[in-house]
Amino acid sequence: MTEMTPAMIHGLAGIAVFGIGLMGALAATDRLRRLVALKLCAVGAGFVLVAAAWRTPPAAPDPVPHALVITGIVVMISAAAVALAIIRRLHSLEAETDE
Amino acid sequence: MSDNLPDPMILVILLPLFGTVAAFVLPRAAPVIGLATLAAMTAAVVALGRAVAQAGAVSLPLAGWGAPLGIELRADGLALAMLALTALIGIAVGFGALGTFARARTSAGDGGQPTSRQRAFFWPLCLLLLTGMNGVYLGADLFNLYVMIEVISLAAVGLTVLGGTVTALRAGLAYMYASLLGALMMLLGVGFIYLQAGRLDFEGLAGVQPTPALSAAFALIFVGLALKAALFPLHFWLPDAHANATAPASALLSALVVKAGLYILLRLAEAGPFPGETLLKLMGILGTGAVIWGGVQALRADRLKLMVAWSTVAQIGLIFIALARGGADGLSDSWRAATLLILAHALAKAAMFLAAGRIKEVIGHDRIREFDRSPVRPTLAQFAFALAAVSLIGLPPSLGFIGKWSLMDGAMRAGNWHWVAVTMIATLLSVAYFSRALTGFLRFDRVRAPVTEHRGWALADAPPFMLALLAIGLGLAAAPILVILEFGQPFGVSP
Amino acid sequence: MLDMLGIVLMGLGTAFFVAGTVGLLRFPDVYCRLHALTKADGMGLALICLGAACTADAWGEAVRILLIWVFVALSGATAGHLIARHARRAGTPMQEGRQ
Amino acid sequence: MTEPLLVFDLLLAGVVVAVAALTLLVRDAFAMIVAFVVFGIFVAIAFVRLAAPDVALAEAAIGTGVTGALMLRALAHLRGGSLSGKDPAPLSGPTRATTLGIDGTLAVCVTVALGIAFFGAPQAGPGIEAEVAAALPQSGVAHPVTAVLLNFRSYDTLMEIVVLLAAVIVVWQVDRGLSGASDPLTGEVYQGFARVILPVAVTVGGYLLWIGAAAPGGAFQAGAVLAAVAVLVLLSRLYTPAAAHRHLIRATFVAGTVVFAAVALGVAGAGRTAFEYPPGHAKSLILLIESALTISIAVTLGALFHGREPASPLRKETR
Repeated sequence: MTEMTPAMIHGLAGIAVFGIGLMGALAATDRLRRLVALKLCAVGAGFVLVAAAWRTPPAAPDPVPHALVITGIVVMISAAAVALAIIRRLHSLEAETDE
Repeated sequence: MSDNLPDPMILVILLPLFGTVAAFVLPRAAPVIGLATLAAMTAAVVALGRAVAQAGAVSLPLAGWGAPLGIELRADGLALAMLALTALIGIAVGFGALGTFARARTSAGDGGQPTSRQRAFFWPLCLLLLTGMNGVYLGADLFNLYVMIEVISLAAVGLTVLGGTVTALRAGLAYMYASLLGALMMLLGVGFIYLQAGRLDFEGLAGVQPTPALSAAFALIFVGLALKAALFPLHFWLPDAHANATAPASALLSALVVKAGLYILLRLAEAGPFPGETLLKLMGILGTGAVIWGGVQALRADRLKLMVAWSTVAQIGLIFIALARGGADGLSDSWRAATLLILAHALAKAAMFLAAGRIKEVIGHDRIREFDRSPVRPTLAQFAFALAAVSLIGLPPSLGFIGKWSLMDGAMRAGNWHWVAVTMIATLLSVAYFSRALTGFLRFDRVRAPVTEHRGWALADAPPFMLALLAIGLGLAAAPILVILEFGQPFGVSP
Repeated sequence: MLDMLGIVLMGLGTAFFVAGTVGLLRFPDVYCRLHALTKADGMGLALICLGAACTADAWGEAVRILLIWVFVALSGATAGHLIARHARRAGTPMQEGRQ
Repeated sequence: MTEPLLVFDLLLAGVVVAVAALTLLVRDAFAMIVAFVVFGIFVAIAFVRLAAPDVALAEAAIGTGVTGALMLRALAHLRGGSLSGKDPAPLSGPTRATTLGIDGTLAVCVTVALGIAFFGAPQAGPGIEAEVAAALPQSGVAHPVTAVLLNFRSYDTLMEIVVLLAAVIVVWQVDRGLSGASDPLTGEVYQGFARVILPVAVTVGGYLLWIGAAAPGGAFQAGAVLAAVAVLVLLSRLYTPAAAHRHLIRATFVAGTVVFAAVALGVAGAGRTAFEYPPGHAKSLILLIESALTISIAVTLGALFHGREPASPLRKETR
């Protein structure tokens, strides 16, 4: 039987968050909500990496996954910014054509 | 190699990066910077090619640490062929873009961007795309590949929405979301691999025992990359995105970007316990679906660019069938057929999109039904389109023919006759949809006004024509290409 | 001794937080809720920070904890003001009988 | 492992999952973004529990703070300049129950399968912390995460900053600000707050950058704090981007990439590969790169918040 460790608990929570994000990404009709759902997926993936880095104290955690997650966070905000810019621009154009 | 110059492997990646920066900071000089960068990058590819021809597979431990602590770059024949292809297409599309963005067109009232703006932003994005593509070819670390495909996808989204119209923006956003979901699946897969193996370099994957976590990782990465490579039924984003982008952007997207996902799958198959026979069978079935669905949709498409985009879906399916054709033998031989098809498709499709762009520019529309009513004939572009179609259909001696032949030959030898049948169906369908456009080019009887032969040839006609000639002509050079692919023996010694 | 004081202060601070939360849940309109939240949390945080500073091992640590209090108080007050101001401009109604 | 902490972990994980679900379930888009920010804070706490303070800092500052600000900004645009009010009608009609059912089943199946796979994976399993620890003395910095980011896997980090550069290029290309929404209104109190907090935030940013060599912190966290400064400055109108500054701003965007890539190529030769710092110079080179990165990150994130490229008001965009 695997022991209950913080890594196990939060790792499973991360997978649940990824699942929720996946659901949202598939089902959301609204552009902004779909983006938030994708961000949830990213956080879920980050959880799995951080959980992979965890070591039973007093051992220090593996720093490599931490660095990877930081990279992932920056990549995700870049993607989010692009998506938001397209959403804004589309909204302006669609508002113009409606008038 | 001289001791003072950095290794060509890192130059191949960083040169287009410096080009991106320069073209972004100095928008007015962007075309000059872009072409100069392409020339320098090609020189680096040639230098790398010399090294690979001498030493077989070469690798470069960045920052001097080596895997698994650091990141290594690795080049062999397969990577070299893709790098050369990318440089070639980059140059052709670059010259094509000179023509496309030269005229100060007044854009339609649907929010389209002025041409000068398109030109200023095309070059940084194009060079950035090449940075990412080259990084993918040389990457040997899973997380690094994730970052690279994100570089590619942001640049690709930027190119998709370059036209600035509502349709392009909608298609771009759908593409962005699909691509992001694919990348995040890959990221989670990377997390699972780290959990199981504790390292991310390809060499480290070789010895890992298959476990549920590893299966989950490969499943996630496969689905994510299939989404990026637009494998049926995950192709939903592709037709709109590729059909609504400006011509040079479409050429890059269709010829190169979808290949990034395919290439990573190939590399994974080379490195680790992936894919199993079941997954190969699944790839074949999905590929068959893509061939049929893509073919039918291409038959129904009313616009030329949409038809070409749907044909990409079908051709991607064919490449997956090429991977699946060996059955129990895995990819030990199939990778050659798949690579040949990748090369053939890239050349022909880039030619085709550039030609389609020229046709639309000259005639003023790209509705397939009305081609035969136009009094204007963009002859050279139509000829290039036809040549590219010949290669995609797979008539000898084109490169497409060699690829398809290699596919069917291997399938027959493995006794998998059903893949031969599917390839035949694919060929018939492609004949059917391409002939819709080609007959339109050839009929003159429905034109009411006197036919104008053409409005003089432009520089922009040359790139699609050259690419189409290569798509045909390289079929004659298939033997040297296969020799290049064998450098460094990807997938081990051939059986 | 100092530790005991710290624990008592933190307990008191927690009580303020509970009061603030109850106010947030029970009060009728935006302005009242803001009032409860900013007042009670401001006091609660001050007490908790003071308590934590008492239990700190070194002077530097205590100073840092107090700095945290200063910044949170500053930003909390500003955020409260901005929310109220925005609600007022957006025309959010007040509860009957209050001015 | 003590029991109370385990209970805390279970509670925290439950809250994280619940708030994630809430984020997608609330109807109002503003409430969704607020829930998302709350979610981010809880995630940051969970990361701290997993002994990942660097990740927690980055998630709170960049993944939640700046991302939340970007989303609010976009929402204000969609709602015509104000955060309150109705959303535009959804693009397609309400999702049909069958679609929802299929999507839901798919998501649940994937999640359960992944959960089982995760449960069977080795815990506290293999990693390369031993290699990191062995190489740390030669890396030039004492903090392992910074060593990984700026020495061992510096190539990844260069490409990460390239992704950020790609984002700002695409945003400037897309966002032409034809009908730009006005900035959210701020008052005198806010102005005063901005004046007080600006120098402090700049100091904190510098501190985070400096401390990154030895303790949690570094270029990305510092950049995010300075980006918050940029957002403050933009919102309080202490600085309005002017068309004349375009070239300077572009140069700042690329500074991080250029310095990093130039150092990477410059150190190559004499038996060293690209990115391999000469012995003895590692620390100063890393600090140089990190400073450039911090400035680029801060300005880029600020520009992503601002949106369109500053244009001269006289020359109207021809459409």
